[in-house]
Amino acid sequence: MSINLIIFSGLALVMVIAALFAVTSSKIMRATTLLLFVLFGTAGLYFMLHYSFLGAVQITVYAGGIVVLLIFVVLLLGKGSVDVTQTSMRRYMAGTATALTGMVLAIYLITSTDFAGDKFTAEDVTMKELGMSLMGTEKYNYILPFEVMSVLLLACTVGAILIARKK
Amino acid sequence: MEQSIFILILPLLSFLVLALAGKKMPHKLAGTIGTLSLAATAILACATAAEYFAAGRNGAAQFTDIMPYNIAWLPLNDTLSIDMGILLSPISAMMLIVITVISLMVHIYSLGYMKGERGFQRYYAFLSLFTFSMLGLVVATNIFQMYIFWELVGVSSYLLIGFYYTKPAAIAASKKAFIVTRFADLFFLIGILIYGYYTGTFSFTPTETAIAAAGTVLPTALMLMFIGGAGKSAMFPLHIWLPDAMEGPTPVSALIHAATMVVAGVYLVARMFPLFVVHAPEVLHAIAYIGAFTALYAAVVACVQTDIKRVLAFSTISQIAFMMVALGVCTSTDPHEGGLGYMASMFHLFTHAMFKGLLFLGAGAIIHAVHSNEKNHMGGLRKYMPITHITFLIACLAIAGIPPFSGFFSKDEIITACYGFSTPMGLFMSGVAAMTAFYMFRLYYLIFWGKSHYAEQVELYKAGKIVEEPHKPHEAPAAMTIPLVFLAAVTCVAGFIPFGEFVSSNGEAYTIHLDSTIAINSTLLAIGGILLATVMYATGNSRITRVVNVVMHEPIKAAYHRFYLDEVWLFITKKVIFNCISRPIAWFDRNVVDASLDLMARAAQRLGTLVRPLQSGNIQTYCIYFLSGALAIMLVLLYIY
Amino acid sequence: MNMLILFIIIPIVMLPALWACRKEAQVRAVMVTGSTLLLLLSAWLTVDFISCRNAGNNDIMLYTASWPWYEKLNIALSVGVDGISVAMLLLTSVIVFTGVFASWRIRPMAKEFFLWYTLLSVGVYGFFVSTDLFTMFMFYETALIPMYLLIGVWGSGKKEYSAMKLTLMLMGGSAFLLMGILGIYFGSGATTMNIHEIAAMNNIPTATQYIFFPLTFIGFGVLGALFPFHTWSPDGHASAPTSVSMLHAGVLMKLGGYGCFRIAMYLMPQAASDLAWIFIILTTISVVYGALSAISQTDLKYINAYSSVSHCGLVLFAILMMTKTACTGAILQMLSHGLMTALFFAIIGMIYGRTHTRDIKQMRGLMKIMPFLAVGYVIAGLANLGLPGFSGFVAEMTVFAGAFEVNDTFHRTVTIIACTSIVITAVYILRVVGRILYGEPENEEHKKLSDATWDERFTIICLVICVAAIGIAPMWVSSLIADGTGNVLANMFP
Amino acid sequence: MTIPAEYMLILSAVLFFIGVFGFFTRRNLVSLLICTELMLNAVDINFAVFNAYCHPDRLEGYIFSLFGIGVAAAETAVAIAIIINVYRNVHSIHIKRLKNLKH
Repeated sequence: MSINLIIFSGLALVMVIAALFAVTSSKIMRATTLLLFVLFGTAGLYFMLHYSFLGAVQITVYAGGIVVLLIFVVLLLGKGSVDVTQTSMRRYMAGTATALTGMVLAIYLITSTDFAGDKFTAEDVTMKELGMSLMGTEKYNYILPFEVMSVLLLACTVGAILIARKK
Repeated sequence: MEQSIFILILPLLSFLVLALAGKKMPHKLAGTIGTLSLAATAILACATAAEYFAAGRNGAAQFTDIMPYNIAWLPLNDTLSIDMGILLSPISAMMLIVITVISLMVHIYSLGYMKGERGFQRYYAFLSLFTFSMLGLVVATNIFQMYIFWELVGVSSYLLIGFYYTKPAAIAASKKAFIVTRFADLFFLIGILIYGYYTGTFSFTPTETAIAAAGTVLPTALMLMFIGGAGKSAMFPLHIWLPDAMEGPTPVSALIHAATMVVAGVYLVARMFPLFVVHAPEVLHAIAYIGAFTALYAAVVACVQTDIKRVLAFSTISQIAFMMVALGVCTSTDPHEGGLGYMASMFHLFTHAMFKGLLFLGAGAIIHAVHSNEKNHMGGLRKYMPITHITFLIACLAIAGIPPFSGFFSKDEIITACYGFSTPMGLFMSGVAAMTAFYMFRLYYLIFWGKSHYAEQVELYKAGKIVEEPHKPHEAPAAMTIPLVFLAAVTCVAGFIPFGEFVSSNGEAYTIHLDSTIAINSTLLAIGGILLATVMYATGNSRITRVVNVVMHEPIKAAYHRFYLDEVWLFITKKVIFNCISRPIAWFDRNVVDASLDLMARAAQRLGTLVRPLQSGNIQTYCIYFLSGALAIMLVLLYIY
Repeated sequence: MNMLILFIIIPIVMLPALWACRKEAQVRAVMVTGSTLLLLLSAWLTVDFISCRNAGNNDIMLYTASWPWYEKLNIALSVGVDGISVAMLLLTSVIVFTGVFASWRIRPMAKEFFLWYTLLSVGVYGFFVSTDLFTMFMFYETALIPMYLLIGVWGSGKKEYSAMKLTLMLMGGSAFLLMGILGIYFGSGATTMNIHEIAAMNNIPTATQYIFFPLTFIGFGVLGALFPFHTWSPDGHASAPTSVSMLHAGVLMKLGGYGCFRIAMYLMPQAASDLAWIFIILTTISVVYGALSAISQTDLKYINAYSSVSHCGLVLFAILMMTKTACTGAILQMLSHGLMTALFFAIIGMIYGRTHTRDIKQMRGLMKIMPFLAVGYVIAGLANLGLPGFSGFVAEMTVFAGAFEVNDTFHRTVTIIACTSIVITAVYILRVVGRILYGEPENEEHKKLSDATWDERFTIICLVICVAAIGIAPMWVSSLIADGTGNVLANMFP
Repeated sequence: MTIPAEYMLILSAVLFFIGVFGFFTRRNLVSLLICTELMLNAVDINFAVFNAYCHPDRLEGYIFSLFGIGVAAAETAVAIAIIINVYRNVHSIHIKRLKNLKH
């Protein structure tokens, strides 16, 4: 058992347990905090893939931005944010059944499929390479999505302000 | 003959004017318009008839039919079309005179009778409409035109019977009259359709080939047509509407339900007479038997009625039946060889129109005077109403068949014709004629003789038994007496008209000659009937009457209720048709036909309710469905590949 | 410019005009102008058509034109008229025109009412001028849909139920119809949608006809109140507002008869002659059954609705007899029934607007209170029971005479059974007349009511004139129609 | 020694379906948002993994993950704005109360 596998197992365990508690906890604050663990775990995975920039973005945007926002809103809403009512048993069962079926199906598919190749090289993507790819205009360059993304973010900002604004 | 079109146009115009603008007119003006136009029509009709008869006979010494107008009104197919036109023939010329004269008299009479009535203008409008339709009926060039005007006559009769539309009895009577005759007309229509289909024409006189083509169907068609005629002419058992029709104003009864419309059936048979007598003699004889029975039945019922108009109504039924019998007993078109009945029937139609019109108008005058139809409110009126009394007496004598009044001559011809057919028929009709004399004089005595109801009332009033001062009967105004006198005069002299010269079964001149045996016999019988009536009723409540009333209690009661035919009619219409057919059908429609469709709708709705929870609006549920669906599809795909 | 297309354009132009209106007076002005134009147009069309015929133009259809629409499916907007369509267009114009006056004081939302009303008339006009299966169907649907809103919004009583029922049943009918139309189209080789071209080819296999003739006939028959698919009619008519009842019973139900004749019978003659007996039995039942049901109804509109079932049954009955006279009679009956029943519904609506009841047991002596309406009712009644001098008589007689031309026991028997309806009609008409118009007024409230207003009088007078005109001088309209029916039948049985 | 791609994918699948499960069963808008984040996160992992294991010479998956994170951020911002607004109007963020949009 290599060290990588051990780290991965540890991360996976933490993520799954945190995720499970996050979706079942009746306290939102707790759920949000647990979500943070999942997000960190994900960042860890990215690092393991040697996608360090992605991992960094994951931590800054998700952990630094989104979770903070969530916590902020949970605090803002106070009591209203408590999940008071219990879900009906039927829905619980249906949800579990569907999720489990889906999971089993997905795992079955993943294990039974032979992916095209296992060319993992453990090389970091350089910032220059990434920057060229994001800003380039040739094939496999993504200036247009990048710009669309920026517009989307702008729209979101404006929209969020507009929606949350007091009448 | 071209002027003949105005005979139709004038009454129609007068109807339109009165119907559209009548409401704004003063009564006098409306009455004048109606009467004047009718007077003009009468003059034209007489002139036309005179011209027609003056034009003389053709080479075969027969009057020919003249058709001054005939247009294709509604083409049906290549061969058949409904025509409209004017046909002049001896009988239509005769009918023109009868209708216009009686109608004119009724118009004049109504000026007095209907004075001040609400709806006076409407009344005159309807009268004009009726006259128009009746004239159209008699001048019809073909059977379908006749049917068209037949219906119009029916509706004007309906409107006039229901003239007092606030009176429930009048409403019921008008409805009944229309529906019963309409029912009969259904057969008439089917008869016409059969006739038209097989002979290829609606004409009264189809060609020999057409008749041959129709073959055995022709008698059926003619029988069906006769049923239509029986409805209008109140033959048993379709007569039930006529007595009730007396709910209309009395002049209307005189015009429509005594003199003109009710003889339409007779006229119809006479119109089709050549076909009947040659191709369907058995139908003709059936008509004779139906007529004979009706005559007897009506006479019996007339003997016990207390409402004077009803007595007259039943006497009308009886007299029309006489005409039918006269037509029915014909065996050939030759008046000398068994075709006498045709002439006799038409003659009787003519004289009957006059004296029955007179009787009704007289009755109207009486009702006008005493404000009641019931015999109990009359009696002893001869002192108060001399003119009415005399004219009424003349009419009674005429209808009873006492020479020299017109009824004697025509009825005598009928009875001669009956004897020519068979002796039992002759004897039977003589008997009915005697009954006629009896019930008419019963009526006469009850009205004009006996103890005065007014006098009784006055006594009671003086004794303080009744509060209201009785209304004194008075003679009718001039507008009413003039028609009475005129018609009485006609009744006196009409018997001497050489009627056979104008109308006979084959169009040739026929000289009326009285068979002295029959004449004397029937006169004696009539006098016998009158004497019996005198004994029983002249002095009011005689002993014989009382005895008869006691002995014959049950039959009299049955006859008074017209042998319960009206109850049967009511039972059939109200109970059977309404409750046993119409109601169940309506129920069936709502609860079976409609319900089955509703059931389908409800089933669809149920189905909708079943799947409705799927569409709860809950996004989470949708997500579950969505994912489950996607998973299911994936599983299926996995299973397949 | 084709004259016929104007029949579609004028109402379509009226729609935005109505939309733009702000005041009720403007709405009325638009409606009166538009419907008057249509009336004049159809009058002119009639005159022009007759003069064309007199000039010796013997084409089956006059004023034909065709604009391709969707060429892959051979769909075109083809128009053309023969005597039958001309008569129907005239009828439609009269009813639309008088309907405007009958709903002169409609409240609330007069503008919206007239918008739907005009849309409805677009459908009806379009249906009568088209000669293309698809466009006919399209216009047919256009005519049906507004009915739902017109009844559902402006109706009375159980209006939602009735509107839903009516729409569902008629839509069910059009589902059949659509199948029938597709069957005809593909059965004839899918080369054209034009009914005359299909008829001329006459190549639909008999087996196909056996399937699609009943479908098409029932599809149209639902609208023509064919037993047992007539039950929408009493409820629908009872709930509909006056002018909608008029238009619906007067014109829309005629779409059924017209379609049965023009599409079902014309295009599938073999099946029509072989299967006619089934439908003859159904229509005979309609005729007698409708009349008998009417006797025991107590709601004025129900009585008239059942009477319509009876009379429209007679239309289909006559069509199925397949003789020229009977078919002419059928079209005459459509014309006559359209006018009469519109008159009836107009008057009933006016009476209802005053007394707020249609129960005949609660009304009495209306003749004294509102003589004009009462006289109108009597006239309508007399016309309905087939009094000579009114259109009903002419139509019925032509139908019966035509039906009698078929010489076999079955046809004879059903004809005689159908004939009995004229007696039954008299019974229910006179029952109502005697019950509500005659007698002394009993209800104190009713005594205060007023007689007809000028617009109501105008409506009634217009319709009475039309009914009487056909009744008094039937030859011109009869020959106009006979021209069309003759051609159709000649094509069916060459 | 590298971890097999399958392990990573299985982990992401598990995370994803945990998110799905949560999305089905939670009744609170914020919780739902958290579940959505979980699912998005799982998707991002998949992109990255496929990129790394199948086409390490290209950057589609990488960039897509990057954008995915960006979109998630945007989505969260808007969602939270909506939640706040909803709360302000109905004083609850419980989805049972949020029925006004249906009609």
